[in-house]
Amino acid sequence: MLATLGLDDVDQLFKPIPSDLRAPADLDLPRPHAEQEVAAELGRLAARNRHLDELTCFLGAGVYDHYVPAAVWYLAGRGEFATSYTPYQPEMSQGVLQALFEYQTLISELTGLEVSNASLYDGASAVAEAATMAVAATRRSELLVSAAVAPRVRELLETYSRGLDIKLVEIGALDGQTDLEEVRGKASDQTAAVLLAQPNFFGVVEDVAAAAELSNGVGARLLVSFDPLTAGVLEPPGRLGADIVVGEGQGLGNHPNFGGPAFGFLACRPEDVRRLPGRLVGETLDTAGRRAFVLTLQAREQHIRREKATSNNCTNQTLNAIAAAVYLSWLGPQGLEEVGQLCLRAARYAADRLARIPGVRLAFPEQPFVKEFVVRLPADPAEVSRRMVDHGLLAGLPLTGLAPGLEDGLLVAVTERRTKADVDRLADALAAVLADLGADRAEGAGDGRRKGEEVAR
Amino acid sequence: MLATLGLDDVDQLFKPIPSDLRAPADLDLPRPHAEQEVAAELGRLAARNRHLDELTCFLGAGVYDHYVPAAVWYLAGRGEFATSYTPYQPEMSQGVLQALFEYQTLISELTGLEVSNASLYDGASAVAEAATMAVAATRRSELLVSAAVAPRVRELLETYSRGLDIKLVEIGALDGQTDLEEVRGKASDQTAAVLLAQPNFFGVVEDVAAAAELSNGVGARLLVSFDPLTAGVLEPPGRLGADIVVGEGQGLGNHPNFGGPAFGFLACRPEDVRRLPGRLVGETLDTAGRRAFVLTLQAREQHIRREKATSNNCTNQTLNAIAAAVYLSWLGPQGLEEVGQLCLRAARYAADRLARIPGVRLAFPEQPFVKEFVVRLPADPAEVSRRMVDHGLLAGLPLTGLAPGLEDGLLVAVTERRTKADVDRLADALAAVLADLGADRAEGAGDGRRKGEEVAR
Amino acid sequence: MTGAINDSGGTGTGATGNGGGIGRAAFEAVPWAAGGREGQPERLVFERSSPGRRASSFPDAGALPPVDLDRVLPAGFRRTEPVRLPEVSERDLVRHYTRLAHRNYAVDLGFYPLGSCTMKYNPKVAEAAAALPGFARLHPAQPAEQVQGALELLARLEHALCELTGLAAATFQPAAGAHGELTGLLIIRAHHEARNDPRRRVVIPDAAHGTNPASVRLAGFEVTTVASSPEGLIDLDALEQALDTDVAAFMITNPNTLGLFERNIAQVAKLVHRVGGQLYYDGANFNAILGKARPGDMGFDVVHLNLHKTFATPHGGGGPGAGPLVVAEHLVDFLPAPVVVRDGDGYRWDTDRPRSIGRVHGWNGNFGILVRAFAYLLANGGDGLRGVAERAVLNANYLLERLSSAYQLGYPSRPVMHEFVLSARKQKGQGARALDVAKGLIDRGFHPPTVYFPLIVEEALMVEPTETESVETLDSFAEAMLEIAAQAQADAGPLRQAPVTAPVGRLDEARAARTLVARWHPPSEPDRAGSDPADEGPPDKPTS
Amino acid sequence: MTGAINDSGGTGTGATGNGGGIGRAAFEAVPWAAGGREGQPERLVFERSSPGRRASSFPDAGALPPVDLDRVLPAGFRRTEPVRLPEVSERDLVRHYTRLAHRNYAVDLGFYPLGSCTMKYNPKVAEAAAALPGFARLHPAQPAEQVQGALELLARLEHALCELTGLAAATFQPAAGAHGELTGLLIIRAHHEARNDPRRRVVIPDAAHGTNPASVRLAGFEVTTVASSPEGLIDLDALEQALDTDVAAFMITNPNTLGLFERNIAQVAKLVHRVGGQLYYDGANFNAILGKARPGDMGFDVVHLNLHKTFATPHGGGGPGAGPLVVAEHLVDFLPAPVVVRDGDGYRWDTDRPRSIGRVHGWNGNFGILVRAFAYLLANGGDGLRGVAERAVLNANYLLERLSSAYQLGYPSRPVMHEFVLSARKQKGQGARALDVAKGLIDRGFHPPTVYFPLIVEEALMVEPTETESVETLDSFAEAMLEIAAQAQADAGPLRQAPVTAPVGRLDEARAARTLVARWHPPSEPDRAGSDPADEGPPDKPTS
Ligand SMILES: Cc1ncc(COP(=O)(O)O)c(C=O)c1O
Ligand SMILES: Cc1ncc(COP(=O)(O)O)c(C=O)c1O
Repeated sequence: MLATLGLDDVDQLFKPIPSDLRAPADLDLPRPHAEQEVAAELGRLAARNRHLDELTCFLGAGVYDHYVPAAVWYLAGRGEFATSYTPYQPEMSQGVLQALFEYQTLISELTGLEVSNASLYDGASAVAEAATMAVAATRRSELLVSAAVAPRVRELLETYSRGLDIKLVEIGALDGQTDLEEVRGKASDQTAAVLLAQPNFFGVVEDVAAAAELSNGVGARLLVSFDPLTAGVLEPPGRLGADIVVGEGQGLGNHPNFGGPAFGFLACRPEDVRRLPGRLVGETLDTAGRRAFVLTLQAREQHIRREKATSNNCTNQTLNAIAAAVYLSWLGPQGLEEVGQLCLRAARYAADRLARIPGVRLAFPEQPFVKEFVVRLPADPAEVSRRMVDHGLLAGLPLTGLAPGLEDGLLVAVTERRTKADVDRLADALAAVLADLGADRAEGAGDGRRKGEEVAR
Repeated sequence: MLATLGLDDVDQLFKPIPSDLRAPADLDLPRPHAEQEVAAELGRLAARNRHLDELTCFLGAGVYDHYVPAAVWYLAGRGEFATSYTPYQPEMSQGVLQALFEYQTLISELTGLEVSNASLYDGASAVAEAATMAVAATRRSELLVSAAVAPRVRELLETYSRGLDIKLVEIGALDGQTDLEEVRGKASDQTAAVLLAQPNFFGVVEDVAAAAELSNGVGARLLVSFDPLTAGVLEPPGRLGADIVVGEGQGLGNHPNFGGPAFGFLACRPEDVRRLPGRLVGETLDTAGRRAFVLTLQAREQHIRREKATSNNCTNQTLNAIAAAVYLSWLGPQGLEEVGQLCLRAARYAADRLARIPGVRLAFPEQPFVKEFVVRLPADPAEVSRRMVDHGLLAGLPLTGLAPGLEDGLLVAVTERRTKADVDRLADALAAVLADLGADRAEGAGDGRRKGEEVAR
Repeated sequence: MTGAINDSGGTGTGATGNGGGIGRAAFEAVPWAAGGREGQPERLVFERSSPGRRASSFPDAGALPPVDLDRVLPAGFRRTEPVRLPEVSERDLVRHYTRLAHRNYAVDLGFYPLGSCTMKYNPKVAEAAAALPGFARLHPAQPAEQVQGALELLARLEHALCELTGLAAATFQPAAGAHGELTGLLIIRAHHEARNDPRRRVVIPDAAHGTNPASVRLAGFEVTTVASSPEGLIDLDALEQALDTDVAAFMITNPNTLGLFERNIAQVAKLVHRVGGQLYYDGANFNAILGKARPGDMGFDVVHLNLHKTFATPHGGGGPGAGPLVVAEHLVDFLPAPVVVRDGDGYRWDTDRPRSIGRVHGWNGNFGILVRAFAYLLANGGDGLRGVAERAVLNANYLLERLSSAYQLGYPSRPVMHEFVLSARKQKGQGARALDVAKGLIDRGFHPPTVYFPLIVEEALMVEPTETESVETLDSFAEAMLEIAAQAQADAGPLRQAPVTAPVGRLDEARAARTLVARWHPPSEPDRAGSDPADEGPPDKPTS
Repeated sequence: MTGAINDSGGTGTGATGNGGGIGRAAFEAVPWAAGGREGQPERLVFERSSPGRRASSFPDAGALPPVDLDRVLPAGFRRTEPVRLPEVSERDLVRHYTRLAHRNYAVDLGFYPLGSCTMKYNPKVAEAAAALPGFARLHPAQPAEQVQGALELLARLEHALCELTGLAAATFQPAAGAHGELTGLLIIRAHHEARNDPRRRVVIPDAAHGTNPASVRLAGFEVTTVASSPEGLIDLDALEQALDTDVAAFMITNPNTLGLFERNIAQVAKLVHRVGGQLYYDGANFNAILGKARPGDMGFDVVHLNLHKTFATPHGGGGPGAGPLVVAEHLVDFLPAPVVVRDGDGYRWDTDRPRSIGRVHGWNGNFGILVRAFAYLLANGGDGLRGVAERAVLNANYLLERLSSAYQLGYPSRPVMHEFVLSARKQKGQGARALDVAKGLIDRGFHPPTVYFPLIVEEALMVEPTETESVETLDSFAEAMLEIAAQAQADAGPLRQAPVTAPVGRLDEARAARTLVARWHPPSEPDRAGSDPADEGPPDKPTS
């Protein structure tokens, strides 16, 4: 090849780089490793982590230990999907395009809204994209954000809002639920949108219909960040009046992956489709009149509209979205309902068992929940969680520092993978740990039903 | 569907089964398990085994911890290969057929013989198939079997010989190597074949060329059971005069799998092809004159020749053979040589290190070996191995009861996966274990070079 | 050499641009037209080879003390020339095998009604289980205390197989059905010998699978074949005639290879046992009666099961499978050693089996397949397995009903069980043989049934839909079959040219046998195998 | 419901045998002719649905105490109608997606020279590593002491990226390149604001990728575009004109999107820094200079890397990727919190970062992609990475040499670095636009280059071969390109009809936008989206 180019050293091709800009030869980089050495070193690092096949997981807070069926990555992991890129050439990319078209349909069904894009980075950034859409659609700039939206998501919104012309106004939570009276008070003709999570960060089910009425009343959009795995028991927000529904797709066939890759989804009404961020697949015909699929409405996107694009997304999370499509088709309507019912039953059983432990009580005993809930502990939740690991358990997320007024809170998630025996083990271990800490005799012991106070203001 | 058949209960289709032959309703079988329960239960069982990602493996004896490259099962595990069957319909099975044709070529190269079949059950049964071939080819019935062939293989030959008209005559091993003088003495015009292993059970390299001369001298076939992973350093037996070369293919890209599935290979000279057992793929043309592949010489096989077939094989180990083909193509000629060299160097280093431990000595210090060797221990090898597990090590195979005269022997295998640090850990742990057992002060300590006596008679 | 994953080698070779034609480009290009007359074959991996290129990498041997080869390995033992493995990158490998995969039909792609082979869908949870390091990375010589999970799995699977067959104990050493047959026959031999009553003959029906007679011979017996009755069942008179005290065993499948249940089986067992013979059950067709009836209750003494069929483990392009053997109480002592036994709270290998026939496998059989079978057992449970048999039988009868207008049934008995054998007799008269019907199906996107087996049906088409296929699939297949029948009636010519849409057209099988080329050679070397026209086999070869 | 893996549902529905035509059969059949005019599409998964059929199974909820829904969940909150997910078996699913896979081109199948996207071969050891439960099954909220291996990996990868870029510290939160751009620009904004010097404008070249201006806007800046010089480089005069103290940053790639190295980069840095601006490096083209030159040494302050490009992680049909951001010392405090820091013998998350811009990802970014990138780093090592750049640049120049007789170079400067941009200007005159050349390549079995990008080249064909392709592949591709050029010269008509061998023919993209159908509806329901013809986008859409 060099001969064809009339060269004798490949370095000659680098002559456009001024010699004083050449990299030093002694960069501190690893030596080349043989494949078996790569496998051994990565195996060593992996073995230094305690993972969810070893520890029984009651930790959630947005990423859940739902079951990932064997067929999902058997299929999504195929080289034809995994090693292709954005289907710019549709004639040779019908596999990815059709899978995404099916994905869009499935998300539309789960959210109750007509149009879904083909995935976003994650659930948190999807919220920011939805906010951008709402601001553009209403030409208003105020966003009423429930304090019962996950702190991580609110942090991200804060970051994004630095660049966007968005003013974030916090709405408090009362007894773990967004204070809709406060929404009523603060909503105005400045309000671009109201943002809720369903269920919210504390696991509490929100009254989406009421929130929709309030938002619509002032001409604002209602944005809901929705846990799609609850769609078997909860009415999809889109059917209750939400205008844009987003969410974290991890639970849909994706492993926790230490937080990524998973994907964010976003669905909206047809009216808002021109403001949709990201890729969108549409149906069309080929020259022979056969149905086929293609990226469409690309004039929204950065590669055409550049600084006027609806978002800057290019590479997204397609493969994770395809995995979600496989998962949802695996699930079927009955499966979705069963997952929801199993989570609900197991979570309620867990709440019951835990609340009976001396000193432990539910933070919001009167509120509806479907898979996650907060307990107050008579000892430091972080310390308790640490000790629970010795029992092979990830007990939940300590809320210390995350939710004012819930310093003693532990957020416990219960998925369909958790059996009655797992829950019993959790309760027994918690009782034992608290006894060890001498906390079972603390004030409030036995009073598992005391009404939670206002939190997260 | 029932309506189409004019039935209202599927059980009506079972009426040909007399009612007194119906199975009882209360069979003691598991209840149906949901997929997540299947995964959990299998995960529980798997976790009750100590596997080779946890323990550093110096155990071999026919199944070795060679590195399995990631590409091998990524490819061989594809559904198009894994969920197809014997390529009876070649026009829609070119993938499997071509992969097997390539496999046959690769085995031919490794063994030094022209024709390879498309796999057999395992290395041990391949030896029996080779014996059957030799008996048929020579119309003689005596098989001279080296005592340095693995005991398991000899046991299997014994079993198979009950049905076949084969008389097994054992040839002793002298200083760990087949006693060729004894072969010379026992070979006659009754001898159908002589059987050796290369390297043999003790890891010792045999003189195949000399054995071939002796066999040919009496018109017998020389059968060699060959470790294909040594082909980078050892001359292939076919080139040294062996007539039929068989072996265990596990090391070629297959995981140990607790002994299976892996595969056996068998290669022979063109003269013997009509007696070849199992499937054979040949090249041909299609109607358009394109090169294509097809099962051929099927008149040897059970489905055509029935009781006169060369063997009863039908289902074989195709997928494992395909994995071997991927592995060997991954390896390439340089890789094969490097594996061989790494095993050789690491094994020699290990032998050196171990022989320096007080009380430990090489069983056959004068004999050539390339990846496996026997040490004699000053304590019960099984007890020592058990204690080595506490150091995270599988030290080797205790020979107690397996090889007369080597009751104190431990067979140690060292593959390319073992680093210098692994070997050092083995030696240090062995020294510590022996010290614990008080065996380091035993008789013979320090004399790591004493000449091994005759064994395995 | 270590490391770099990018394309190694080839950097220095100047491309001469030899011939700008489509030929070369087509080789590198992806064959969209995998099907059809324009389809391009995929080169052999050897033809992708380029000197110095490689996929493998290994640690530097320099970390270990050097070895003086001359000192440690006599020159005569040492490799003299490099082995001619292909020199390709990992990229080449992946593309090569991915493209080959695209040229192969499979259950993952569509319907595969290969009679007698039970090509059911293979659930993927079983694959995931078998790949767990706790199973895949176990060494077979690890002592029992390190592998308690594996032994528990074997013990529980054995228990389930005993329940399902109505027998006493099992061995997992046999790697496939035929391997199980040999094992069972050796056990029967040992049984007779232990009673000082050695026997020479094994009786099989004329409809038997080829492995049966072949195994009989390997076990040192002679084969006596009995003809089937006009109904397609065992002819009791013929059987009685064949039986005497030199008969070691009668070996059958039930349902038989016509898909018919031998309803006189109790009578058969009585006849066989009366002369001291053993009754052998070839489990290839066990899918039909899973949980519905048990060979042990019918009087069978020895049963092999094809787990790759009945227990849905993938067939791997021809294997691996697993052919465990289950036997009645009086034969337990003869099972290959070792066997798994309980030991306090755990399990151990019992090696002290003095009457054992000995090993038939180097280790513990195809353990990885057993893991898959156990996963399948758990997933279905007892109720599910019964449902498997019911749906398999329903599917077969439904499909037969849909086809019976156009194709004759080999033997007229109905209902069939899990499969049925059609005859293309009528189509043959119109100019389309069973093979042509099969190739016509390929063009219509289906794997054909087994053809030319069992031998007692002229122009046999043996159809086994299995329980995992939907009514839509059966209907589609039926429509394709009916279309072919109509085509045969109108003009059989196109069927004789089929397939035309598959990756290759019909192959010259005679040529393959006549001028045997069983491996690739570099262009510089002649092919060396050579062959014998007598070996080519009949054109109507059975395919199962 | 639990268990049975066989086909559930559908048993009771009688098949009416509706229409014996080929249509239905073709749906169930495998489309051998995936390519070509006879190719049959694969139905939507919804169209495979059959009531009551399912793949999933769950444990019996009966093991848990029952819950009175009316008591625990107000009726208004509860689902009222079942979600219309498809009802299919696992068999249906597997066949559906396997067939869809056969309708998709990929790096695993062949050459994919999509310019700017660096579609290199993805080594499989990295996939295996990322799938280890010790990585894939980590919860992101597990405390640091439980995930020391993961944190060590992040710390070591960060160190390597700092070495390679010549910068100080990194964040792994950005999930892709564009995400990194936004993060970097927000940091630049924070930097200026912290100095009480807020600025409004970011300058980019006219050849910039679309994500650059889009990110600039999202970060709250205005875009100022500067035209490239006739050489295809930054026009220093134009740049100087655009720069003032309202400029927050100048954002470029180097080599630029024409594949040319900006040799005046030191000068550029000086100009930008003189006005207090920050220099942003879009790492999409980092593959060209990996280990050969470092953005930090050139004066860049902020760099995002596209690990899915440069570090060979698979592109997943559009993602996921990873776009870590590396910054100079003076910007470290602004990185998104938390960051991994050493802590004694181990590592911990540092959350106490008062000047941080805050999170840009819900958790730790696309960790699984980082595992793959780390595996790639180890495999290649420092030497290997340098070799990557060298071979990438050699491949590009070699391929350019082979094509330059038939296609014009967009800008005449040579040597190019890792990619080059041709113009199909000449072919357009003959009747074949860049798009037609691209479609002609599909028929010849190759993925086309990026077309219509960068915007400053008329009829652009942007070719990036990457280092992982062999000379044989480059030659094959060149021959296909030359054949197309010859075809255009002779008669461009067939190219305008291309592709004819792909799974589908050329698509009506305008129709898709005009009558937006963005999801499937049951036949009984009308499509509800509707659309606006203005949204359809230009026919010469950039593809990268
Ligand atoms: C009836 C019958 N018996 C025996 C066998 C042999 O089983 P295997 O292929 O597992 O050796 C088969 C398999 O094809 C068969 O169909
Ligand atoms: C030059 C350039 N910049 C930025 C990007 C955006 O990167 P990503 O797709 O990872 O968001 C791309 C990717 O296509 C690119 O080519």
